[in-house]
Amino acid sequence: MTAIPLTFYLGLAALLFSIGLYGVMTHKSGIRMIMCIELMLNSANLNLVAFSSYTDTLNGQVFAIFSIALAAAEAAVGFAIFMAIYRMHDKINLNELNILRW
Amino acid sequence: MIEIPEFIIPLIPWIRGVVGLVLVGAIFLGAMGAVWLERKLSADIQFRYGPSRVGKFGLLQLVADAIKLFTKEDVRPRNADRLLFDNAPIFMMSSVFLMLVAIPVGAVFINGVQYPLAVTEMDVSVLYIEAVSAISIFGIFMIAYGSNNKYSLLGAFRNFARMVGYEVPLGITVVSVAIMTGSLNIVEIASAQGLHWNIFLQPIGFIVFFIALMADMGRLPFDQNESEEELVAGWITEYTGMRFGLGFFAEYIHMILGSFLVALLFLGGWNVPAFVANNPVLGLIAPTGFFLLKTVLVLMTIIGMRWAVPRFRIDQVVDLSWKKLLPLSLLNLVWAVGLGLYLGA
Amino acid sequence: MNELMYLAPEIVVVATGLVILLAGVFLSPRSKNILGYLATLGILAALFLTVKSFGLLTMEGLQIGYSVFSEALNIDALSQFFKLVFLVVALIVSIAAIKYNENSDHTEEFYTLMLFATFGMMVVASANDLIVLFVAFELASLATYALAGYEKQNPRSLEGAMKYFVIGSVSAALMLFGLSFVYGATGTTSIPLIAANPWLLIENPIGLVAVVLLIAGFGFKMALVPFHMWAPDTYQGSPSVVSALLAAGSKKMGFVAAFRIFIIALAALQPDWQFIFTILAVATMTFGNVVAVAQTSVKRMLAYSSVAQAGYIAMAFAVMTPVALGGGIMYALAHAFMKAGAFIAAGVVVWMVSQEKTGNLNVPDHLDSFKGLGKRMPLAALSMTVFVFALAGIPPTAGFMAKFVLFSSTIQAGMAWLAVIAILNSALSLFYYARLVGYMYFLPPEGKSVSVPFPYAAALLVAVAGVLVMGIWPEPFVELAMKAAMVLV
Amino acid sequence: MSGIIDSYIPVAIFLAVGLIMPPMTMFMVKQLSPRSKAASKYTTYESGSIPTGTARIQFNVEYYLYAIAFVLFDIEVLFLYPWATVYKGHGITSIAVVEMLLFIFILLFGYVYLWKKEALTWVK
Amino acid sequence: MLPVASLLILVPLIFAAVTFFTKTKDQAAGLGLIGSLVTLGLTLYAYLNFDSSTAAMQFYESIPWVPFLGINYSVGIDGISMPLILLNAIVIPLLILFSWNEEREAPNRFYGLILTMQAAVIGVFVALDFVVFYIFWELTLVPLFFIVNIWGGEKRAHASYKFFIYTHVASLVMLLGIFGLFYTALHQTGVPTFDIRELIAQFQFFGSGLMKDAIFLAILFGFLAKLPTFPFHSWLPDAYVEAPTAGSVLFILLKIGGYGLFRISLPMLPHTGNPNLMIMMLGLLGSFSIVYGALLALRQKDLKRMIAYSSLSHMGFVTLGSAGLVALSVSGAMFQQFSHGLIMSIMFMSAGVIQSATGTRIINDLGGLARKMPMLTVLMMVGFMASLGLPGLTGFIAEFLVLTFTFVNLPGFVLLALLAIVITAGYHLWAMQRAMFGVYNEKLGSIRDINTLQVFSMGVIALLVLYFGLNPSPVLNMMIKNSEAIVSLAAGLGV
Repeated sequence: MTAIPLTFYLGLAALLFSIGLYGVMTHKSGIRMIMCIELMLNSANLNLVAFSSYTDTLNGQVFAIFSIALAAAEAAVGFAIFMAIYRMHDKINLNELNILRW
Repeated sequence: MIEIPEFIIPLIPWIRGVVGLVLVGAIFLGAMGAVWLERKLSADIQFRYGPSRVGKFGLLQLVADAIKLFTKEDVRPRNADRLLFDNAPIFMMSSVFLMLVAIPVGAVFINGVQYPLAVTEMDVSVLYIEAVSAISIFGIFMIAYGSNNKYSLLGAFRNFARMVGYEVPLGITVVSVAIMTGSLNIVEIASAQGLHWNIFLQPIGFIVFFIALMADMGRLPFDQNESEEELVAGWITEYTGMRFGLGFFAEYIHMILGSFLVALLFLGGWNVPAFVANNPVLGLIAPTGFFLLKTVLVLMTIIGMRWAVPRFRIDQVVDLSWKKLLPLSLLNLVWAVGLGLYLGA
Repeated sequence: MNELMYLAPEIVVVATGLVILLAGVFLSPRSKNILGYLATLGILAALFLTVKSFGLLTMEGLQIGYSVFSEALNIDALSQFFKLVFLVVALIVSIAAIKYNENSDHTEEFYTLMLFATFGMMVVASANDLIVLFVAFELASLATYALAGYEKQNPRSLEGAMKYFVIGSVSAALMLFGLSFVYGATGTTSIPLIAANPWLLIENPIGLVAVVLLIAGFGFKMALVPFHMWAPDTYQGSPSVVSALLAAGSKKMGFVAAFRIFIIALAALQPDWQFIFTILAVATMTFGNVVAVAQTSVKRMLAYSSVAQAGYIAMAFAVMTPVALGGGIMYALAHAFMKAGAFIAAGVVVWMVSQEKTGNLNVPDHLDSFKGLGKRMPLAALSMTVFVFALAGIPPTAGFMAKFVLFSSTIQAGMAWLAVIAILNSALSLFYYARLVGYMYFLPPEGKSVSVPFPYAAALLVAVAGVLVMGIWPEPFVELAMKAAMVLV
Repeated sequence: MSGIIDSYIPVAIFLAVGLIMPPMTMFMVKQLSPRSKAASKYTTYESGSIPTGTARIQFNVEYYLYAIAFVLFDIEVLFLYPWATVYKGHGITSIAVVEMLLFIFILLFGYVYLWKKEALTWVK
Repeated sequence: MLPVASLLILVPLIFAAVTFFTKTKDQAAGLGLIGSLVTLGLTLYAYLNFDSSTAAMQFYESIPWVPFLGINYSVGIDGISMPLILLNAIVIPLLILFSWNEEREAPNRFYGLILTMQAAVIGVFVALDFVVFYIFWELTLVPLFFIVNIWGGEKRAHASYKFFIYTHVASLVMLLGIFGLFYTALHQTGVPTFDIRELIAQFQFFGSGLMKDAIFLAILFGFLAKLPTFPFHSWLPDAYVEAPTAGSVLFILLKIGGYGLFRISLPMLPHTGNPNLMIMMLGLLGSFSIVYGALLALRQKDLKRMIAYSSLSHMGFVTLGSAGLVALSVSGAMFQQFSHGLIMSIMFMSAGVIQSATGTRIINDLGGLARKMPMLTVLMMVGFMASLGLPGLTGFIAEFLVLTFTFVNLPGFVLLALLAIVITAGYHLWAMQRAMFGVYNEKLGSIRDINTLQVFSMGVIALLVLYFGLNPSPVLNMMIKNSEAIVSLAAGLGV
């Protein structure tokens, strides 16, 4: 087996990251936003694991495990917030929420 | 030793993979056998005859069933989501296949050296098996949602609530077992047990694992997702013919693989006393045979449970997992840690 | 066990949090009030331990730091100073929240989250490893997301929390992505080791990518200008005690993390990030002050002012002399007192409005609610006056001393133009601060006079005392800040 | 590196088979099975009565709470896996034990909290 | 020896703090009075122990404050500050007496702020460290801001914000200058210090002339804006006019701009890159202020506004006298500060009384007040005459010294300023004549003369105006040594 070049991983991660970022900026649904954020975090994990493999160090994988845990916790908090909003407004479209503005 | 030609070495994994597909056939046959076994055993428990017309002891009943499934019309409800409805079996089957690839089905001893009969060996196979076994829930949910049927969706929700409840104790008990060996490789865990089966070292862990596994497989008393009496057939209500057959089959294979896991993790796997293993003839047959025997016993226990315990209500199921099994599994973990310290010292 | 001694403040904080969490579910709703006192005690103990730990840092007159837990954490002057900042904020918030949570069912959640957030910030302050830094950063962020939406029935609180969450998570992702590049370029996550191999970063183009991503990531938390959008909404929407924690505490966490990452780890790329930070600092202070002028909601005004203040602190990155860094670090402490106090004072007014059900209930912190506050709640008005004048940099307050050190060092470094911009901004800020004071003292009151409840009063007094002590006797603080700055250079 | 990849080649083969098998089976069924068209056959099954409304119903909030609890606890288990492999034979047993017990201990706080808050009770 | 300099700050501050907590008006005013009298006592103690024969610093105290930055709490009194402290200490108790009978809301704050103001102003006068100096400098803003805004006239908000922001910006610019001074000195010597005298001494060794000019101008800007001098004066009329009477008087006592000029700018001036240019600029600004203020005062209809502009005009003499750089012209400028404080106090007090009695300040609406308010008229006459420079009163001494001795160096500007003398006399007499004499305007209804306390307080000031007009030496003697020191410095460099 020939090894897959590092740049492939980085390119994939960058692509996923960009998709996630694009999604966060364009989507108005809270759930989709959370999914996009997860995508961004996971693309970073991909980066970390790829680097870990190519630099022959383990830190990256440890980092990835921690960040997976944090991503889960983040999603939990995010869902809680969105649920609370949903109960109040019956909607989670962010562009319809605009009480606060200057 | 047989000399392996140089050019073959890079191809070995491919060969293993392709040859391993034979295993698929064997397991399929095993699953059919399990279906037969279940029907027969259930009948025996209830003092019925069970399948008896087709072939000796009704052994050909399954062939008949298969022919029926293949020739039944495939009906897709009008309101179903076509994409999900059609592709859901892929998820269920893939899950099964992916589990299968990592589970050893025995081992042969040549000159006292152990060669596990696994398609592939990986360092983290326990983790891997848990991960891919969870894929099937996607299939279940896709079926339920795609069917656009209220029973299906309710069944899937229940399935989901149950799964999330039992994955955690399952995982923790697996970890408790893994720390005894210091490895996540299921082959190592199985072979390292020797004659100190984990069931003796961690009885609580075994009970938790067994219950959680039953729940994970959706076997009675944990089949709230199907619960024929209230939800018709739960998540699979709208599936007919072979489509139903695939889902049904996947569940049965799941059950067999679960039995393998019990035997591997807690019942000492294929370990036999050294003099047996070192015997050139017995070493080839005995470990695998012993292992399969244990598996079948576990399988029969699982099947027998169906008639011994009534189905739980969903809230009871959830309570059982969160309020009993989870603390018990943590307790077992602490126990395992202490045991490890004691044995290690 | 020696290692645990150095971490005593953190352990106390987190243990208090856990105890409160459990105590809360076993206590009857009526007796939950003691949780607030418990939290306050825990924070005081941690504060005491932190102050005591300064003694450990000097041995035979030499400045020393300790690395504990396999070099994952660093106990040095910088970390201890910022722990002081976070604990001070936590103390003020915790005291004030005793009243805020008086009849709440969720007291234990509030305090636990607050203490966990504080714990996260404290660990960020001493993080010596990217993993630890990121995990602690997220711990604090997650707790504050939940706190921002603490008022589940209040659409403003939820909206603020949601914006904070979304943008905060994106920033976390950016940060993680950036950190992954740093790791990739150097092959290690240990900050000193990264710093030890500067050429790896310089030669590798992904170093620059990492800088950009990290500035964006930390910029969100620090609320620097293009990344500040969440701050006004969240600070306005959240309960005032939470706003105080966010503006005074969580923002500093962004700074200390940036100090560790940029100045220590990415020192090799200084020219790159220094330039970016200079631009951001100028934009931040100018934008924050200009927009603050137009606000009618006091909390929103304070939020923009907080944005502006972040710009001042960010000057430390732009100047990068030891004195400037010390000034920035000292400003962090001063700002903690001032901003936490100001938000608590705003919170007192919100409380008053909600008690009387008069005035603009939709925007309880509207400027109109402050009319005649000097007569209605003399203590709150006086403290608010002290805070806003301190924010404007009027002597003899903490704000003046901190600005004094920071701005003067800017001139020393030959960046007089930056100092001029900062000073002009400071003058501009006086306009909206003075307007607030005007509302409090020069307009007739629109209601009865109210006495400030004890916990609020105590919190305000702590903050006022901090502001004045730092203004009148700045010596120990300057010294500590300079010691902390020595860690960085 | 290549060892890891090698051990996953059979996985890829099996996955491919798993992906292909169901569609192939269904294709065979299509060829073999009879066809008849009746409108009522394609209605959703609802115990014989005419189906009403959509089945895409709202999630019960209870499921959500469980999902969150599951995700969090499962992630905690994630940390146990790597620990399990180093627990034995890496010469750091005492630290590994103390820290993981501490971890579980802290986890228990959250667990007890959830229990007391009745987040783990199905019907409130 | 008492640590007078510190006590002079502390005593009013402590009394102010206590006053804030009093409940009734009498308590507040009484406590304020006691506080200011104690301060007066301390000042007199300092005055009696003051050695006029030296330019050195007396009552010097110094405690390290922030050693890291070389900040010390150092205070002291010399001939520049003593008269101004004296002025403050004398006028504040009289001011409190003067306003004793006025009804106002929140008297505790009113008197507390007055005392805070006194402490801040004295703090500026005694400070010998730039940081201490700046802190008190900024602190003076706060009480005035409140006084104007709470008890001021109709447009008080506008006036107070304008004043606050305007002078705050000026102070910030000054702060920049101070930073420049500090860091350049630090660069030169390696020893951080904020000591005013030390830094001024270091100033001459700075390398670049441009740098010196920039620092000098930045600091000077702060002083000129506070003084105020012609182009930077726009906050003055609004603030003076909208302030309540006591506030206006406090503004008048706020002599910190001029003080800074003598204490800091003049010693620095000879070492700037182009001292002659600086002198020309100061002279120009001074004489221009004199003329400009006088002209504007002439066309005011509002009595108080007229007085405000006249104040601007008079402060021009301070600038002009400083620019003269002759011992006696500088002394004259200092004396002008002292005298101006006294005179303007009377004038603003009169304007305040007239407004409260008649309800208007428009000169044309008044008339013949002398019949109804004879006492006021007498005292006011003293003030007005002193203001227009009648010999025998303090105003004359100051202006005479400034004009005569500045002529030595800057004849052109003096001639310009002389023009203003005529105008000054004109508007003073014109206002006096129309407001106080002539036919009584019956629309004003029945009005009463000023009360005893007001007579007393204004009377004492008027007597002092008279006394120092006849015998300026007690004050002038204190100044002369310091003026000589300043001038000799300049002369030594051939400026």
